[in-house]
Amino acid sequence: MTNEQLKQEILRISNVNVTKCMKCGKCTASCPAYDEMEYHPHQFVSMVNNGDIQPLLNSDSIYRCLSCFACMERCPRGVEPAKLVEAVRLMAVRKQGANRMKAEDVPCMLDENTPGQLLVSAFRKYSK
Amino acid sequence: MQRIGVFVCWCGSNIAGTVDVHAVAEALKNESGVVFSTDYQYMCSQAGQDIIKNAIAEHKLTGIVVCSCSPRMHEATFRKTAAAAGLNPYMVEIANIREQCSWVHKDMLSGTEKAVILGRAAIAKVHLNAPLIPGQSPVAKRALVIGGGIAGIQTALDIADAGFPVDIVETKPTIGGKMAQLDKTFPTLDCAACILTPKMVDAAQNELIKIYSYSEVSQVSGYVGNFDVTIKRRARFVKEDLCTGCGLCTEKCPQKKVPNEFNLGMDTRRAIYIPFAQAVPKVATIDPDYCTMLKTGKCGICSKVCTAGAIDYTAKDEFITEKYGAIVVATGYNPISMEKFDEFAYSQSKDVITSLEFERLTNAAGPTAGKLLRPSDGEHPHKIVFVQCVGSRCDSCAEKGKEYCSKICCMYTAKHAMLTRDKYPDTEVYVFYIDVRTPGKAFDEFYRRAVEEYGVHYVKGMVGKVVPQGKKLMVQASDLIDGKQLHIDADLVVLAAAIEPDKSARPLATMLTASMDTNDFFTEAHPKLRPVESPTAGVFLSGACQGPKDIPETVSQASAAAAKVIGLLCKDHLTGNPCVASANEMLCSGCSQCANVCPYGAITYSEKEFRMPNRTTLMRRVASVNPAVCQGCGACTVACPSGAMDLNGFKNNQIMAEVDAICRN
Amino acid sequence: MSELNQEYKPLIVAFCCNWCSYAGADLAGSNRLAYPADVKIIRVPCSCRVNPMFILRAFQRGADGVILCGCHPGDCHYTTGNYYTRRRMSMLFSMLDYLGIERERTRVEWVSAAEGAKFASTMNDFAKKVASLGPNKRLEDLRCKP
Amino acid sequence: MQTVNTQTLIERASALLQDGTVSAVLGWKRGEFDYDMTPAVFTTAEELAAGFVYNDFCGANLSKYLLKKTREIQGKILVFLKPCDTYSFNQLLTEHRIHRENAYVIGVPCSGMADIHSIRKITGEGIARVELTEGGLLVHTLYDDAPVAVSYEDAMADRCKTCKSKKHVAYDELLGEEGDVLDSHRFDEVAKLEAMTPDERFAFWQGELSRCIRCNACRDVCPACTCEKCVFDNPDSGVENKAPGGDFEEKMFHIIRAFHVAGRCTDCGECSRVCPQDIPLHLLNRKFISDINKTYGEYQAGETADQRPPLVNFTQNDPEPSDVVKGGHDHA
Repeated sequence: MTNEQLKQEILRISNVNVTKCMKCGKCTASCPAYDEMEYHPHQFVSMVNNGDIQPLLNSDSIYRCLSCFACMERCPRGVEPAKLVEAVRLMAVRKQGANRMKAEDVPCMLDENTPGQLLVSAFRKYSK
Repeated sequence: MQRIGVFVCWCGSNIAGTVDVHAVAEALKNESGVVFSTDYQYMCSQAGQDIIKNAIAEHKLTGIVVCSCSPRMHEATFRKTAAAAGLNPYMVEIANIREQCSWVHKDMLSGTEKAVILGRAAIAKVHLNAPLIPGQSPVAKRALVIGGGIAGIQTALDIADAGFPVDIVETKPTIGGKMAQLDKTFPTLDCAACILTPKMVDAAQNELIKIYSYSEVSQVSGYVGNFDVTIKRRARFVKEDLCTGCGLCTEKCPQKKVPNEFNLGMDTRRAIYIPFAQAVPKVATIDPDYCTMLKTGKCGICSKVCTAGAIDYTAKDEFITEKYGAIVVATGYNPISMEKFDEFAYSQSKDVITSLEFERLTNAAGPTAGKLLRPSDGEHPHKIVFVQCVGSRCDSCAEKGKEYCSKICCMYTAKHAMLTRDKYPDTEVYVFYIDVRTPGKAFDEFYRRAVEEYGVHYVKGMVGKVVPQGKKLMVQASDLIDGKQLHIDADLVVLAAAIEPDKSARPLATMLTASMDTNDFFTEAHPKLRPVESPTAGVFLSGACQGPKDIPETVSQASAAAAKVIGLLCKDHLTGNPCVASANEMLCSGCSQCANVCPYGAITYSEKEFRMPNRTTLMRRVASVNPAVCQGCGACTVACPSGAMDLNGFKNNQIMAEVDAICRN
Repeated sequence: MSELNQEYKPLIVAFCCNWCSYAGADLAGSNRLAYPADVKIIRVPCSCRVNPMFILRAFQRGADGVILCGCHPGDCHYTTGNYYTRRRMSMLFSMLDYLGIERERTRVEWVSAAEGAKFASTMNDFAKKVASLGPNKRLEDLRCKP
Repeated sequence: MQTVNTQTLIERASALLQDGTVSAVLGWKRGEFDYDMTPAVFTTAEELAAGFVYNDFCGANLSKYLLKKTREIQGKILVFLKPCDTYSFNQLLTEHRIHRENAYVIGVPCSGMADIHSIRKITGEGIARVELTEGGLLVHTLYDDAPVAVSYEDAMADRCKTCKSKKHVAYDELLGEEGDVLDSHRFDEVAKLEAMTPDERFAFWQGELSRCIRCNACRDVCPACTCEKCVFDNPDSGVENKAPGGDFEEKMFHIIRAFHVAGRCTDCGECSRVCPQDIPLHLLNRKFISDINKTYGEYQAGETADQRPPLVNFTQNDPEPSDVVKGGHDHA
């Protein structure tokens, strides 16, 4: 797919209007996973707008996002960056064999303090 | 039957080049009612106009058609010509055979054919023209200014300077408005009080200016030149004419715990109070919500200490009615509520404040006597974070804040940052911005000085959240240029809150039938060419009620509005446009469809008695149009199903006749 | 009809508001932007002055197309006139369509005083569309023809 | 079959006349035929007993009669209104054509009115007598020996088959149970026409409207057409025409009439009921109602007495005429 096609696909999945962004950075300022992420919420918006989807697909950032939706909640323009992160993640894991997590991976992560809910959520999120 | 003269202009070769003007004049001679038809090189010239005048006299013309350039060009000229020859000017119609014929068609044949048809349409219309006489209405030579901030004060001073009486209505106990609360003004840093208070005193001392403070407009009727306004003077329980403003009562009043609105609730005042030392009128006011005497009937200390005998616990609201020729709206603005912006912890911490509160904190007459101290513990802050665009530039779907840029925040934030660094060099100052907007004289230079000379840290990015932690405020923000997330332990956070029109503006607009935009700012008659007039004749706009503005802009608009008011009040009579709507009472059913679409509130209804067959009478509701208010758009004529409402100069049958003439071939 | 071999020329009535569209038409003239002479303009103070009866009357008397031009919404000289025009004409045109009358014969176009070029191109386009439909048969009143 | 009988109405009306609450009663009486119940004014209990009728042929909407009668008669007038008539009543109040204090409204339930057009479709011409029985209508014709049985359902007027509301939106007192606003399919016929090609639509309307004899019955009965003088009767209007001439005159008349009542028409269907040529005039009005609903949001004229009709209202974001005509329908 060309950059433009990738962009259109992301926009279709997310239903986000990236042109509304006024580049204030409040999303990134609100992000609790900032230090974990290579690309930050405002960069997702800008890079999607520029059709730079490939780096996002290849980045671990899409799995570091906590989906806390602080960026969506705080955005003064109603842009909803978290939906873009989600859309890129979906695009990545929908590829054949691209599941981030396999069922076999789960047991080794278990310890008595891990809530079962967390694993279920993660599994749902990181695989198709 | 009309006796119509037709005058075909060559406009040199402009028309004659593509239209056979002789043929047009000849063809139109055959139209019914045409008794004279000619052509000439330049009809608008003196010689051309003389041809028209002579023909009117010689052929006893009752109507004329000039086939020439656009009516937007010379309709007024030819109307004057007709008037000079004793013909009612509204018996003139123009057929536009230049802009809409000769200039757009290259072919002589089709051009000539079209010119004849346009001439025929104009002739058909003139047949149904009736002489119109513009209405005259007297002008009450007094102006009303609603709002006593800098906008209202400046407007009033300018109007009074031209010799006309002006009344200012202000809801607060004193005039002065927002500017009275400010410390310094950008970009010159002169003190707001030093330039405002002399103007307040001027207004108070001017014999032509009457100030109704602690009052509001409760009813408006009438129209341009003749507004009847009822003003409600709220009971202040202190006789204005007796009070000397000594302030003894405000010291002795035992009720000390009243939040002081002038300092935005950051300190307290008494139940009887004078808002600030330079208040105009300098008269005490009793706050009925807190006064023990008014609430329980037990106290009366202020009355005992008042040597002037000015206290009157039995005072009631009073209503006065006055006639005005013009009304200026200067209701100003307020910062928006920060309630919906939880992320900045405004309601959790006293040390998160708005910029207006910051003004009071740095003002020598403010709660801290001008010392910059934290509201929570009175300590000197060492790290201050300013956040710009709080509630401005928000998308409507974000459901909080405003869509527009509040315009003044960039500059006052630069001012605050600069003044802080100037007075307290040990303080670190951060300004988080999205864009720094400084279009104004010496504005950008000012902002650059804040950065370059005063070392203010301007950070491109936004604050995500503020969390109170012990004595500190943990600020999490983004620095988009460095690609960093910042965590600042600030002592004070200042929010540049968006500004919005005063809440009193909406009901006022309804009373004035003045239109507003979706943000409740008043709409201008024309955004570019008539920026200080409202579409409602006789209502003018001054200051931030029309849109966000800084002081110099407000003052220029205030003076501009004053100039417009003076221009109106100079006239003894207003000559109306006679091309206005009128209702035929015999046909009118009183259904109110027309009043629904009238943008000017020009249509009123009354019960009228009609004679019926067999000597009976019938009371029936009918519409009438106030010709002084109607602007002649014609919206009502289409809303009216019976055709009772018609528009002079563009009557239903006139337009229909034009249609018929054009289609007759 | 004797002029059978003549090229068919549609008759178009254009109602223009005094403040924007009529001025736009004047500007088209000042800039010598040509459009067909079949277009005949009637000046009205505001597009909201145009009564549906005028439009039907034009069709009845042989017009082939009727176009209404007014200020852009929000720019009305009378602040709200064209908003009413927009609703009225939306409803009227939809009704004409419902009666089986070709929808290309009616149009509303917003033309500002600065849009001389838009005025000319609109008229060219409209005239072309109407010409391609041929003479208006469905709304004309044959008794009104000579 | 109506659930309230004539006697109940007569008793209530007589009582109100008796105690002076009202000075006249606006109701129905038998006209020339069994199926012709015509509006009538009664001023005494005797008159009521002798002539007042309420049955399945009382389709006439009495609200408009108030306009003239409240001008002629001193005091309050008792008027019986069926659910759909109350919408017209409210609309007349909105337009200040009648004063609320001059009318005493008794809401009467309606289970749908019979219509002679519907019956003729079953029995053919030559109807001499109609009997209303528990089980249905018995229609005697000139040509048949035995009466033809027609069910109430089949005899019902088209407008009642797609009844929009059984709820009275204005009344002083109510006889019987209050009904609900119904989820009607009254726009189905409009949609059917919209789905046709322009040529088919033109042919349809040409066929219908060319039958018009310009008797003006539709206008005279219409509770929204209450102008003191109709624009088509006014020689100064430039569009006066009382008798039809060519094809177009009726079209102009009906289009403009529909336009004049657009946004004010409550869809009571009286125009089609009284049309002697059986032209489905309500389909013009319903087109406007349907377009208004789709384009500017649901609007029912007469729902309350203080509404602002959509054509004398606007929003800044209304769609453009070109978009509305294109199908108008994607604008939800």
